[in-house]
Amino acid sequence: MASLPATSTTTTPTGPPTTTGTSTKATRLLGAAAIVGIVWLAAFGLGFSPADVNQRESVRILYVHVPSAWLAYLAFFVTAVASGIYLFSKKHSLGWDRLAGASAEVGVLFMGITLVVGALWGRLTWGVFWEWDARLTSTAFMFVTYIGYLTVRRLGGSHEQRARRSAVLALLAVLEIPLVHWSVKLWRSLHQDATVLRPDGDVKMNGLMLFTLFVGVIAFTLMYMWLVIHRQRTMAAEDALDDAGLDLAIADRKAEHQ
Amino acid sequence: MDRPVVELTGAVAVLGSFPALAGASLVVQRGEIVLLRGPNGAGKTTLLRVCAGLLPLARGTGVVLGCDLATERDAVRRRVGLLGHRNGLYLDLSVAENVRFWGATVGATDDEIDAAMDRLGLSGRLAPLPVRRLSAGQQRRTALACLVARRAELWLLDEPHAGLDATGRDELDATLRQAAASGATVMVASHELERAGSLATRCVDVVAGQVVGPR
Amino acid sequence: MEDAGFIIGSYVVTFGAVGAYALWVLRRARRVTSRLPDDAKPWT
Amino acid sequence: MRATLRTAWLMARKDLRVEWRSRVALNQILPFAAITMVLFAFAVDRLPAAPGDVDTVLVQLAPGLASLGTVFSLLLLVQRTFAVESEDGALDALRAAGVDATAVFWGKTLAMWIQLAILSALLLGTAVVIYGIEVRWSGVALLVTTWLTATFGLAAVGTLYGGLAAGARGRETLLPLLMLPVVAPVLIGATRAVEAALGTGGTAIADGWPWVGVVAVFAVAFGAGGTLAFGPLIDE
Repeated sequence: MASLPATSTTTTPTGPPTTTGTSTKATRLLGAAAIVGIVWLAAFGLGFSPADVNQRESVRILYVHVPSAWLAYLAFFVTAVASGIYLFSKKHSLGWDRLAGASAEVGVLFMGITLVVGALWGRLTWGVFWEWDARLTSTAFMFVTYIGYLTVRRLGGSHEQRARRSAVLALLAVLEIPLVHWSVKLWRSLHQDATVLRPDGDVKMNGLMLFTLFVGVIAFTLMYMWLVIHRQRTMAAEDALDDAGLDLAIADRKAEHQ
Repeated sequence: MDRPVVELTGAVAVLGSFPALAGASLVVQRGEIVLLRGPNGAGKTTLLRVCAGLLPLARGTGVVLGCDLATERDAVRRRVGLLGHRNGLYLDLSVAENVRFWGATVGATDDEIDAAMDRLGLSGRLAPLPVRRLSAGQQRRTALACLVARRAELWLLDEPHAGLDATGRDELDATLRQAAASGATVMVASHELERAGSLATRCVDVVAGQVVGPR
Repeated sequence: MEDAGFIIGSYVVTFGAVGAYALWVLRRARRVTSRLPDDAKPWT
Repeated sequence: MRATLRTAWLMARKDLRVEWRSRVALNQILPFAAITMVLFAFAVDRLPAAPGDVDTVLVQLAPGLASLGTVFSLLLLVQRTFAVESEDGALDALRAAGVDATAVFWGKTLAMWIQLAILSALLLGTAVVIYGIEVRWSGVALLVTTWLTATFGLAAVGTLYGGLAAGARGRETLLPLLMLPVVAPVLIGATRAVEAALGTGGTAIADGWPWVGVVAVFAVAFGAGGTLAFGPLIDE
């Protein structure tokens, strides 16, 4: 994201496209803000904030790990809400479907990062890359569920079919995830091996550490919004290309018939 | 004359991003046997699937059996029988079991089901045989018997003569004439121009996703 | 800083992945919108 | 409502009759499930720690292995029942005839439930025999409740996702990807409940009932989820 494409914004009627890419003044501003947020987070997370009393330096990973997890949950929540709106609104506008798809894609990205970084953090604090902790297991489950969702989105068929199928699947995910989380939590409470190796994962954060975490959430939210806006516009452009292709094809077929 | 069974105006239907139907208009009255002629890929099959309420219209309007294709597609589906190259049968079940199953979906009585089997000449030794072991013609007749048992009012047949021998085709024509005579309406998409020509009350050409010739 | 490898590594993984995805989206956006007339782009 | 139930019962009877005629579940899926139980034994069994020690690895794992065997059988049953539907385009014909999707869902789920229940009963029976487990009478009520609830939940999920995958390209791999994560609550719940019923590893019967609750919630959730979602999922 270092250099955003400079594009002239003069628009001509349906002449040859003068603007390429999906950037506008607003997204460039948002992108810049996101970059500032990242630099700010890195500076505070790696530099200024103090080490934790018992976790020492590895708490710095949490400033990235926790926000990416929260934003992933937010992304999937947006997907579920957008899917619900698409299904139950009278207009069934495809914009909501594209928002659901874009948000799910960014959610899977963030969830993947959360799992990888979580493993790194687990290695430092728990000494193991993977721990059958209820939260971690549910996170992995959500990751797989939404990869399935993205697969279903690519199944083809008309835009409406894609939209309806994905929306129903997203709402089913809302049904599944609490169920799985609940049963995994019950399952884990059975085998709570309270070894000394496993201090409580949640560090008590205050002062500068809490502030850094807050910066992390802001940075990730800005990134999320920037990514979803661009991804959604790209999907809109792809759909428009299909539709434009449709008009061209109709014209061709009519011509072919004359 | 009561309302036409099928009224399509400027219908556009899309397969993926390809306009299989690009502005087709057509009117079909009750009791007609309409032949849809046209090269492969002209949109005959799509036209049938649109009339059957299966494929939504991307543009244009359509009314089938008094139901609007935009909002009442389920109502259309219940009263229309669409038969493509696949018969929609359960090959492990017998002829009688298939017809009884399809009749039961609309609550048909046993007499109706027996009548449907008789009409298609399936009441004899064929009835208990699993459909898997029947010839193409006998399977086609079983599928038609299921349409009759299901009280379909509009028959949409896609290449029904394909794969049938001479006797099979004659039986099929007889069945279609009988169906039309008893108040059903038939639309046939076919390549067999000379055979279907004699069967149809009207021929319509489908070219490049549009209907040409007498509306 | 102790365990620097893991800690800096997690930042690199995070922002590297986000950056890579962002570039992919921007490149794809440019490729798709280049063939699209302006009126089909509500954001312009 | 009554028409839907009638059509659902019609679909269930048809599915069971197709199975009765073709015997695929009986002749192919059941032997496969039995073989997997044997393979599990090869994979996990070690000689008992002390001679005469009854509580071998297999006895401890039996409930889990039976649940796994049931889930894999479910995969095969789902692929079989939707293969029957798409072989000659019957499912498309049903939808083209405006048959209510909810009726199709409940009919197929009921038939799937019956077949899966029989299959998993035989599986658990196999496990009891070849893994050498004594079933205590006090645990039978819990065992039967778990068995019926879990197989119903699995049947509902299998039918729902089977319908989604039926039309899709690459459906052989899509079905496991979509369905296996979802059955986790049943896999966990049913296994713990059966362990409690059999007294595996000393668990008391009372500990099993909360797990049956988990499985029951799952079954109800996917009964409702399927009723609403099946239609849109299999539609054109």
